[in-house]
Amino acid sequence: MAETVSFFFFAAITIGCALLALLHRNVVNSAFSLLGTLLGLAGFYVMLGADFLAMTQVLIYAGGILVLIIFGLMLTQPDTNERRMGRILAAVAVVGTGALAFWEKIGVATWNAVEVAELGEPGGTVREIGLEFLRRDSWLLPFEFASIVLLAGLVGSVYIARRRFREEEL
Amino acid sequence: MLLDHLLSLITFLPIAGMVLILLLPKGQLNAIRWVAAGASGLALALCCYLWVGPFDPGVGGIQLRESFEWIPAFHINYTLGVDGLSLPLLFLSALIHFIAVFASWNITKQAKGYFALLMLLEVGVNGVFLAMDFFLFYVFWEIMLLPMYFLIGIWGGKRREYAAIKFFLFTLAGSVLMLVAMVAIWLKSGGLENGTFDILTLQAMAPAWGADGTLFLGMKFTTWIFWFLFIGFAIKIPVFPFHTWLPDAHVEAPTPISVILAGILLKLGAYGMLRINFPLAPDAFQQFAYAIAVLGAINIVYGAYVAMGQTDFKRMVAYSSVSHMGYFLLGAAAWTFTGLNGATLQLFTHGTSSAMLFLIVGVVYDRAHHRDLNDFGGLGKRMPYYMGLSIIGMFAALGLPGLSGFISEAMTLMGSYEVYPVLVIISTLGILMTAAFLLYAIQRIFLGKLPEKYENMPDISGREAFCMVPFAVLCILVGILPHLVLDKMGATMELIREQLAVTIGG
Amino acid sequence: MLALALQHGAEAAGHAAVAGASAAEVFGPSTAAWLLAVPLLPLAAWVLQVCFGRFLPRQGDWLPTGALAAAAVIAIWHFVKVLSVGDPDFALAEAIDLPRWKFFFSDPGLTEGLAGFTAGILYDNVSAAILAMVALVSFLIHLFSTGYMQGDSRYNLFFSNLALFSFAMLALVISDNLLFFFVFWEIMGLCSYLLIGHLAADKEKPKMSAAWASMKAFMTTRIGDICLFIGMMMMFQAFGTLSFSELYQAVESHVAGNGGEWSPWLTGAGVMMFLGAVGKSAQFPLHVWLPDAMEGPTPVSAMIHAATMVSAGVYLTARLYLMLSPTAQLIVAIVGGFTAIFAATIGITQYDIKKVLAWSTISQLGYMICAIGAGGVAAGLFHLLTHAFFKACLFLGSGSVIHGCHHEQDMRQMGGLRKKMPLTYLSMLVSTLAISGVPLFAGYYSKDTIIAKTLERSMAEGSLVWSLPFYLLVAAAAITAFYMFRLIFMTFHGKPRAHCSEHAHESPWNMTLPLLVLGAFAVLGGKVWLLDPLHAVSGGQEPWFLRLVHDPHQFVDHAGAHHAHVTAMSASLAAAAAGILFACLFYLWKRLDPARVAAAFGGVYRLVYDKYRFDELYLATAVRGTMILSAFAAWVDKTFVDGVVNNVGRVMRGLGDASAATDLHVVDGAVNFVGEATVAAGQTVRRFQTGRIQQYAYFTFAGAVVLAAVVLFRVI
Amino acid sequence: MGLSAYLTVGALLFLIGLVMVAARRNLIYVLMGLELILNAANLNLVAFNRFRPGGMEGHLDGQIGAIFVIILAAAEAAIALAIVLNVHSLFETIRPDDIDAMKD
Repeated sequence: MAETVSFFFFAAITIGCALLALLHRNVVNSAFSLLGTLLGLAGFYVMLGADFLAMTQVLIYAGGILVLIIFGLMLTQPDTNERRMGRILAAVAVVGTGALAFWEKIGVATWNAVEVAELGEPGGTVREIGLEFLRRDSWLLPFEFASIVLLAGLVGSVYIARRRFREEEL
Repeated sequence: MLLDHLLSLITFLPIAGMVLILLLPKGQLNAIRWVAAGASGLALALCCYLWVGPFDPGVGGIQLRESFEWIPAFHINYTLGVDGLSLPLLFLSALIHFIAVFASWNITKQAKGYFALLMLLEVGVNGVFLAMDFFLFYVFWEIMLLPMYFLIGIWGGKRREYAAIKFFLFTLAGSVLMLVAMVAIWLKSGGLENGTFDILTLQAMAPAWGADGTLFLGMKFTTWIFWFLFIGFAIKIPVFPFHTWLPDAHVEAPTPISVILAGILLKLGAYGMLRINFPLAPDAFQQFAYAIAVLGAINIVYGAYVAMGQTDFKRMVAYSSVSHMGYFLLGAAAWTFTGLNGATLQLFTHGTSSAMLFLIVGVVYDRAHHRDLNDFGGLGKRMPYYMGLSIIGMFAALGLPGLSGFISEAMTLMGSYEVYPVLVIISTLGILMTAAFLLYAIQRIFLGKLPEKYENMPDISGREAFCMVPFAVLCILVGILPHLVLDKMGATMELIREQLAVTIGG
Repeated sequence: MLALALQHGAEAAGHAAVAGASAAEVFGPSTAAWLLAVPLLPLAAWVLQVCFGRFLPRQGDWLPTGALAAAAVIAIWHFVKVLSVGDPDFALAEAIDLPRWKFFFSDPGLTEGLAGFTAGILYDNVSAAILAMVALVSFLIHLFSTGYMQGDSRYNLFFSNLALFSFAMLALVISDNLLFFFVFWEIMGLCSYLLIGHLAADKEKPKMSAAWASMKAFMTTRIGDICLFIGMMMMFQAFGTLSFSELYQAVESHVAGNGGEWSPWLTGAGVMMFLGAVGKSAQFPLHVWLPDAMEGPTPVSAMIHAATMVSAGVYLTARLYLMLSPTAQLIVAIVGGFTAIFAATIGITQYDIKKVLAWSTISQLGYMICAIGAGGVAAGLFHLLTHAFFKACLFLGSGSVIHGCHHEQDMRQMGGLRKKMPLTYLSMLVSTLAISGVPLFAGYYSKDTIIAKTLERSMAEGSLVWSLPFYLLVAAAAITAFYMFRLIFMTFHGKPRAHCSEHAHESPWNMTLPLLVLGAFAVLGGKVWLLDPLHAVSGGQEPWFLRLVHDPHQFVDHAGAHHAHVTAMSASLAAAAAGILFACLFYLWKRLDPARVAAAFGGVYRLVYDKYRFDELYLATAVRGTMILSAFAAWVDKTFVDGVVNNVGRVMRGLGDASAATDLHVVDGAVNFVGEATVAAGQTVRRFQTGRIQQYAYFTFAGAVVLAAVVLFRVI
Repeated sequence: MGLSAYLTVGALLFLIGLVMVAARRNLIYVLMGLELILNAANLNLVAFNRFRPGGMEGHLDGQIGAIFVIILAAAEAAIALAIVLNVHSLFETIRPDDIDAMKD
């Protein structure tokens, strides 16, 4: 019972905030609505026994990416008041029609096909994930690659975003 | 160790050269050139070693085979091998690329990219000659296409883009046809379950396919793949009426690229016919051999006549290539022992003589900056060494006995005569015309009065001579001692002919 | 001749075995090496001369000359050996083991097609005699050139080409198969090209007419060469061999198996191969190149006309004789006979001293060819031999005259040179007597035998057409005597008619010595053979050569032959006498005025003077036709893709572009269409490329929907 | 609540993200839409992992996959924002409709 309640609670937060982000005319407000979505998702993760992931979600998305986005907003000074409901509704219509066309198929494929297994109480996953990442025959190599990707992304973004035309200014 | 992977080494050594060139800074022109020369020279040295050393001319079949799985899901293997058909052509390829590096010495525009592409081209060409897996063959075939496009399109003459696009579209059309045929053959051989791309295995399976009934539009499976492959390779040779890309490409390409194009790229089509096209559709080959021989005769005579009508030196030489490649078609279509050997030798000898002719054109173009035959004259007075080398090259091309062209042409014609007497007699007209236009060219370039503007034209430099002399030596050597080359391929030709047990004509 | 052994069958085989025994004693095991040295010495000289000639003292002219001298010594030495054997059936290959060269594949196991081809040495009486002649005459020409070519801007190259020329001819003579024959035959073509065009690349004043002449020579002879090649292919395909001896055997058994009838294709093959000789020996209708070949320096003319090129054609015809069907023989004889008189008439009208000699050569070659066609192989070869000496002498003599007259070639400018150039005059006079068929001179015997042979054949055949050669040759004999003495009288007699001949001088020793040697042979080469160590050959009734070489066929019995001989002798003597008499009347005693006679003939005279306008005819038809055709082909190639591509192009254009562009550029149309279609497709697709990433997102989504539909609803 | 409930939430999030990418006229929104799409995928991954037949003990591949997605998303966001800054300095706008230099 408590699970159902919390599910709908988080679902409401997630979807609601996402819709708000989509529809709001102010970009800054949209960004903060996105924060709600991300936190709601973290709640889902907790429910699904992924405590480490939930933590990561909060830290990286809510703490990192969102800050980045807001920085981006501040640096680019976009026209903050822009909304074309027509466009959005058209997009919703297109996307929704496309999705609904398959709803039945997808529904049949997912709602009926997957049997809910007898689920045990999930334990903590932090230690386990840590081991998975560092075991040689497991995820070690992708993990290392991921760090390289991050490094490359870091260097790349610094390079791309650096100030141009320094010579001209001088 | 060296022996085990000799063929791979020969194929991929230029890649090492390419990587080195790319690592070098742009300004180090000399280093770039010497790395290119070193890589291709090393490949040539290995080819020479292969020629005299591990290659056993007594064995007809594939030798020094290297094979391992590449994409097992589709039964694609990395298989290399060499036999008497590919060895002379491989050697020719290595030699021509080596010479081409030196012929490119004066290219300074984006030299780094140029030499890197040149090395890549060599990989493609060597790979095509050595690949014994159809898929690998196709991959190398495509590898070769791209550098050529850029080499013509970037370093070419005035209408280089037009020529490059034309070349690209033509060869791409051929590649597509070949791809379709390749996939069809693969599916025929068993597809995903137990299909194969191994050329030898496919050759063994091929005769059974001939029994199949009509596939599509009233033609059998083998007929379809035969014509698909044939057109794919014919474009490269090039066979009339697919030849119009050749003169344009030649005229616009820089000299070393023309040398490679005429010397070795045209041979790829011919090689593909002997290696893949005919053996994989023997019954269709038997059925259409006469048509191919007719195309060969048309190539010989038509090419020679068109060449006679040209005033652009390079265009004339390009059409002479069209004419000379006709001998290959004629000899191959006859499928007699003599004809087949002659046709294959023709590939080799035309490789040497046409490479030389294009170098000759290059020398005079570098000095006069045009190629209009009617504007020259009397150069023999200023450039005696150049004239001597030119005469060797031109007489080798016109089939003078004692030089290489005669041996292959005589063998081709004599071998084909028993099957297609009328066509051979018609083809002899081509010999006459070849002599006519080459002599006419000699006359217009070297003899008579020297125009004043060329009073100070220098004779060929040491580098240019170095490029031409190896070909001249080969022309003379093969002309006098043809068994040096023929011995290497005799056993293979015998085997190829026996395996494809078709009788043509009688 | 080897052929004899085959013709005479078992009896001759036994005879040959006896002769072979003695021949084996005479010829040691090193013979093959010596014989190969004969052509290879000039070849080596050529290589050295090409590479180092210009750095050597005297530009290395002594190198080829010395090599030829050595070759001549070896060839004559072996010829003397052959004479000492004195067997008409002698063939070296039967006497000792000779090396054979497996040319195409060294693997002896491969024998299919050309792979089984081997080359060897053919050394019998004929090749021995001709080898010695060629080597000797070539040497003398080289020697002459050291004087004549002084001051030439490409002196070293001249000698190297001359050496290569000699090599090719010497090697050709001892080739035992058609293929190698053809190889050296063609190399000679190259040499003639280079040497006739020698002055075209001259550094001071290049002569464009020489360039045209050399090209004309090469192309004209090459037409014949290609016919020879076709004939060769026909023989190879039918009999699987190219060796002369095996071909004789094969043809004989083929004809025997056919009930003695010659198949028409065999006639065709024979005629095709003979056409090769027509080209090289400048027979009608491929004679046009030879007079133009006079553009080359005079020693080259001597080389071509006496020792090498044209002799090769006659030699080929002789070697072919046993492969020629009676019909083909008739064709050969008629071509030869017609050429003999045709060229002789032109010779009367020419004024250029070298041109007269050129037409005389064509005419004399006609004699030889005609003789061989009529079955007188020995007679034809005999004339080839004697002609080589006196024609070389005449050419070198004319060279000496030209040299003495400061490169004036027109006989109208000469006259009275007799006193100023006595040695030249003497040798040329002797040669003229020989060529005119005056008794006791070499030419008399050979020409006489030829005419007798044609008469014998016409007696045996009894048909009108077979009697033609005899009358043609007798008439030609008279004309020959006339124009040769005309040449002598105009050049050496009378008074100097121009400045150049007044200041003429005798040539140096290295030019006159060859003249005298050749003149000596012109006198002695016929009946007497002083160099012959054995009286067996030089004595007797018949000329030495006819005792050494026998005809393969005898057409009439002994009495008939005697009758023919007497008739022919009287006819040719009368013809020669008449010719000389008229020459004296016109040019020596001046009783008749040639100009008035020429005027009386008017148009005919001009036609003959213009060489019957064959040059113009060929220029208008063959040459211009080829040029137009090639220009047309080039135009077609540029504007039409014939056949497949044309149609493909049309179809594609029809589909893609209704507004058909001009009819021109259809060739490239197909290609350009592909390009245009690509561009058009690009223009259409380009509308989607708005550059707006959000639209791209829609497209992506649409694509995903389509894909999902495909997967979920199992469309495929 | 079963798997399908979570998947439904994921699907809705995905659709919202898609609309956001497609419809809003601001590059920042596009980026936020992308984040939503990635998160929707993450939710699916974690849910599948949770409802794995046989339990999730010792089998955390879904979660680990999600972690990688987050890592990549972080890198992507950093680079994408850098690009946005660059675009802004070049075009003086970040409205995707106006940035069509690639059109020709």
